[in-house]
Amino acid sequence: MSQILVNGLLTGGLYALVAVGFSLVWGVMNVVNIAHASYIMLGAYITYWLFHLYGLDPFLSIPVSMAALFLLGYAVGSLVLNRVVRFGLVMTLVLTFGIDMILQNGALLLWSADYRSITPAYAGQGLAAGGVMIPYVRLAVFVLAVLFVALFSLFLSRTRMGNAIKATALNPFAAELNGVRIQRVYALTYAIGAALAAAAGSMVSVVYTIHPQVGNVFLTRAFVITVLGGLGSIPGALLGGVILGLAESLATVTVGIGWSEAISFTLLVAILIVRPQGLLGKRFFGGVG
Amino acid sequence: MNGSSMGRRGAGLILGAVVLAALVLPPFYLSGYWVRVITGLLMYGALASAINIMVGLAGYPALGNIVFFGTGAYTVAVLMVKADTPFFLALAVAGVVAAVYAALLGAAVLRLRGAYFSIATIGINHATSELVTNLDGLTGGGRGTIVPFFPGSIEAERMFFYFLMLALMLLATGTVYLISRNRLGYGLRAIKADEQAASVMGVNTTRYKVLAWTISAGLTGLVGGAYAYWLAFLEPPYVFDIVMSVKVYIMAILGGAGTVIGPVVGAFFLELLSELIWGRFLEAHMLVLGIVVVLVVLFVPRGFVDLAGRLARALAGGSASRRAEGVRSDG
Amino acid sequence: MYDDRSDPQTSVRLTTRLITEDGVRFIFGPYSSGITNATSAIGERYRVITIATTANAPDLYERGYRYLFGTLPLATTYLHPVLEMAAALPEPPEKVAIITPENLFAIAAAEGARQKAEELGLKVVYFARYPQDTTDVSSLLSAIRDAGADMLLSTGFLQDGMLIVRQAKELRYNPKIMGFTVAASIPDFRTNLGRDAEGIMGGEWWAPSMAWEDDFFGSASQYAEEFEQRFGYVPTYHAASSSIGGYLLQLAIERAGTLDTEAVRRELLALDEVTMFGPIRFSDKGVNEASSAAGFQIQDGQIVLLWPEDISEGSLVYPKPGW
Amino acid sequence: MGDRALLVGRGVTRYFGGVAAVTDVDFEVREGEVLGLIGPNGAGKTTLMNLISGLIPLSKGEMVFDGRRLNGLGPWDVARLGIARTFQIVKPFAGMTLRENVALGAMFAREGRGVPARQALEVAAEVLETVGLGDRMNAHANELTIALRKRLELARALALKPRLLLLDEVMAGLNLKEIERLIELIRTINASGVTIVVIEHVMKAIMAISHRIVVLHYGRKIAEGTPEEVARDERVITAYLGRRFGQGKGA
Repeated sequence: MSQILVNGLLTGGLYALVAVGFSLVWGVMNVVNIAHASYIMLGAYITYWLFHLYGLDPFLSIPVSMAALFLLGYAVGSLVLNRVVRFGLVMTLVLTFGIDMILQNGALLLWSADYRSITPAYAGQGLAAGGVMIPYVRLAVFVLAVLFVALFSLFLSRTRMGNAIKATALNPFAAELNGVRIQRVYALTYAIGAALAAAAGSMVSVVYTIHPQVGNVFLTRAFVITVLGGLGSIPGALLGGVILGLAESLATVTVGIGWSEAISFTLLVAILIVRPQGLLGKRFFGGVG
Repeated sequence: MNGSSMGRRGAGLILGAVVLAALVLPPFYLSGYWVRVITGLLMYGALASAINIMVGLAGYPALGNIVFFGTGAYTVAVLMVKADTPFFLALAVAGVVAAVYAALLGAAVLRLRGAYFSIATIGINHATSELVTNLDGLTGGGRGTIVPFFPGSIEAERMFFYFLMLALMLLATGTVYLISRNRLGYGLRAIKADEQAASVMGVNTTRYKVLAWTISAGLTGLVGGAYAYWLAFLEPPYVFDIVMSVKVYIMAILGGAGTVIGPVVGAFFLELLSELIWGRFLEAHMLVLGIVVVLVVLFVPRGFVDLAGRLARALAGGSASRRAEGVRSDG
Repeated sequence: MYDDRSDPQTSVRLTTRLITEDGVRFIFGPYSSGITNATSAIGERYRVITIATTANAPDLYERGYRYLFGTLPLATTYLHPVLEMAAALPEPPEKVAIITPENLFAIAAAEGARQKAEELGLKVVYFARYPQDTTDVSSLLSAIRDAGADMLLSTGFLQDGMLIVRQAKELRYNPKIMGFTVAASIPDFRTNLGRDAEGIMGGEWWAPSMAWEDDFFGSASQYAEEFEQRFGYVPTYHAASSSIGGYLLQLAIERAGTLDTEAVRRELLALDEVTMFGPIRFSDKGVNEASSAAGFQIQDGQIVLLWPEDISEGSLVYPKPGW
Repeated sequence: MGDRALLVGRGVTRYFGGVAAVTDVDFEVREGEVLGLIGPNGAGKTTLMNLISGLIPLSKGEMVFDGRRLNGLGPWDVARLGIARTFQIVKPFAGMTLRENVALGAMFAREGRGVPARQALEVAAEVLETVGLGDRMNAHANELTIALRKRLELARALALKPRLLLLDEVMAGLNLKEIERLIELIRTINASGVTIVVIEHVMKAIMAISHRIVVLHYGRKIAEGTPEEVARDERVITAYLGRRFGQGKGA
């Protein structure tokens, strides 16, 4: 049983990192960013190719994938998304769905549907503690994921840019009156969201098998976690990630693994109805009538 | 009624006759492949019209509406396979089951607005798909389920499904037309514009929203049921397919959400384009479709009907009054 | 030949196009049992023979179709050689766990394995289906380990197969036998997993090292060499099965002396051949009932055929080496 | 104007997450009168109006309209009983012509016996005529000036054929001339037998049209009476101008 809990916890850490960028973009820009799935996938491929072509350790390639996706995110945010944000959430949702189709199918053409994986020397090694196995890689992923989430939280509260992002999230009009350049904040927020997705993707590539659609499963998790934790809430994403990881893990041994997705999506709908601001979050946008 | 509107009515009748002929004649002249392609267009036209009731009229982005397609499809499959139900009876039940499902969900889910509602519908679709997968004793689960064949010759089958889908499309589009001329349509448009204002004007917003979703779901369920019989084989991912759902949504937007004919135009356009793209770019088909989606959002966010209206006004010069053609949409 | 994007709507439309626009009389089915289910229905209606070369879920052949032929034995028998090998051991494993993704073909193989295991007196202590796109089976494996299973069979595909091996290693779960269906025979499985693939067993419909041969292709290994020269990679059973499907159709047409569907169908049913793909004889339902899967183990990164005993190229490493 | 109470509120209270926006307010609206509702910003005027029109439920207390309890009714039920309202920030239905905007009210009018769409459009034309928008029936709301939008809002409410009309700051943002014309219109409407409750910041206007006035402060009713009585009330002066000033004047 304790093994089940450890599994769930370790998975939950990664889920949290997957969700935090998604939650940020939704909370600040009011954009449900379907392309998040592709950014995770691209992060994973960058790490894969750096490992395979240059032998770069997957954990060391995280900054590279983050930087690359930051640039891509900034470009998409400023050139495409900013033009459509005012049309409202549903239009941007459809738009990012289109972007996601382009990136995923582009990756399919470039790299084929082949399954690929990274196996560094330390893969599969682990720590045995009282009959519970803690694989090093997954532990590292967990620690890094939590660290990223914490650093990001500091960035939001301690830097000028972070404060501008928060102000924009709370009230874009007021922020604009106070001299915040909304368009720039949006582009940056989107870029940061993409970079966080890339970090998650790099870690996904060490733990899982990668292919052009690898991001989709994580996107559905990000949905559930964001709703669970509250839009734009960073502690919420962390808590939501861990809760979902544990819930899935427990569902596997109780009702059967087949039901775990049905359960998490029923949970999603139920939380939306009962507590749309999430467990920890404030409601930034929309909500209940 | 003055002379010019009589003239317009006459022109409308002629146009209607031409359109009707264009819809009825194809299966008698085209090959099996093209009949199948057009049957597919009609199916998408019906789905786009059905989602239009929610998206275009009520302004509720039911992005996961495909859940009723899957529900309808599986209702027909289970009834025909497990209970030897005749097809049309099963189809009717499929429409009812989907409608009732929406009515039950609606009371709770329609309290959500905008993206929250969208995401709830996506979640419902996913949860329902998983449920169908897990109820494998009834549905065959991940193994899928085989629906009995249409009993009759190939030609009869071709005609049957062509006219079945045509009938469903006309039913769906006709429903949108009727709704938009009626109190329900006005009420829904008021809800779309401002729900609070609508409610103090006497519109029972809760009932109207649930009613709209029930009708939309019922129509979508009927189309799903017909699809099950047409394809003769179902797996949950095929009929609870979120990509298909978004495609239908885009069709409605592209043609003009809220207009009567726009979504059908959008459906025909996108499906035909899809067919053509597919022929030219075997590998990159989905990629090109993604580009189309992005371009639509960037450049035609209010749809073709709105675009055509604006073009017509521009051509007619500034003197043309801003008259609504049919039911106007407003983002 | 059209690319169907693995979507049933498109597959069905293309099948119709082949038949009604291009006048095709014989069709080689698409990849995967699910889609074949949909396209063969079209073939059946138009009385066009479909030769399914990679689709062998039993459901396909239980519909009473007249024009559907499958070159592979039924998927239910996929893991039989692994189970037979296990049962023949002096100290066989005691408890078996079987897991399968939600997929027509995979479930058929898993159900077939469960039945066979029970016939052979092996106790199935765990049986589960998991979502096809799962990303985490660690808790599933923990539960299997807790159930005390010392033999793990999975009918997953490449992605989930690799995930199972990696996470079993992370958890230090060491069953005496680990057996896979299609995943283990795909070269990427071995190249991606490296040493972790050692000792993993599997069922295999065909391999270049098999001793089968015929007049047209020569031996299985000759076929494989020629194939590799032309396409640049070593053929798996998918390729060989497709080649043999074409060959059989050609034979049947030659013997019928006409392209008439009914005549060709009669000749296909009458076939009783030994080919480089093994023996082939179609049952009334259109299934190849003459052949069966071979059992193998991955040893030093190579597939070593071990079962049935008369084709054995080596000896079984048992229990599977620990992580 | 009679003395019969058309709408009665007893102990009307509304909390928002523990904070009281309206506390224990008793009030009555008499048949045929124009009742002014005033108070500083945040006094709870609009909340009270939202409570009457059923947009938000009561936390405590009850309201009775012409013998029928309003508690638990949806805003549409309230509207169909004959209570119409306008919003402080106008809410025209985008995408509809003025005529369609107004027709909507007729369609869902009193007692739910609204008329079919075609007939409602006829009614709408008449109503638009009475508010002076008869010549712009096919225009869209976003083409109107703010003053005309307020008139549209009023026309829409009138199409419901209300017995009680709630007007939430219909004069805000208008110039003097426009205000005068609107006052004239409100008087005409009142003269036709419609009881009216007005929230207004333009003091001159509210003093001019109201028969009686209720003053709210921090969610409580602090005064009630004719415009003259209220204007002399010390608590009202304190509330509007600050404690010291009020006390000083009283002393």
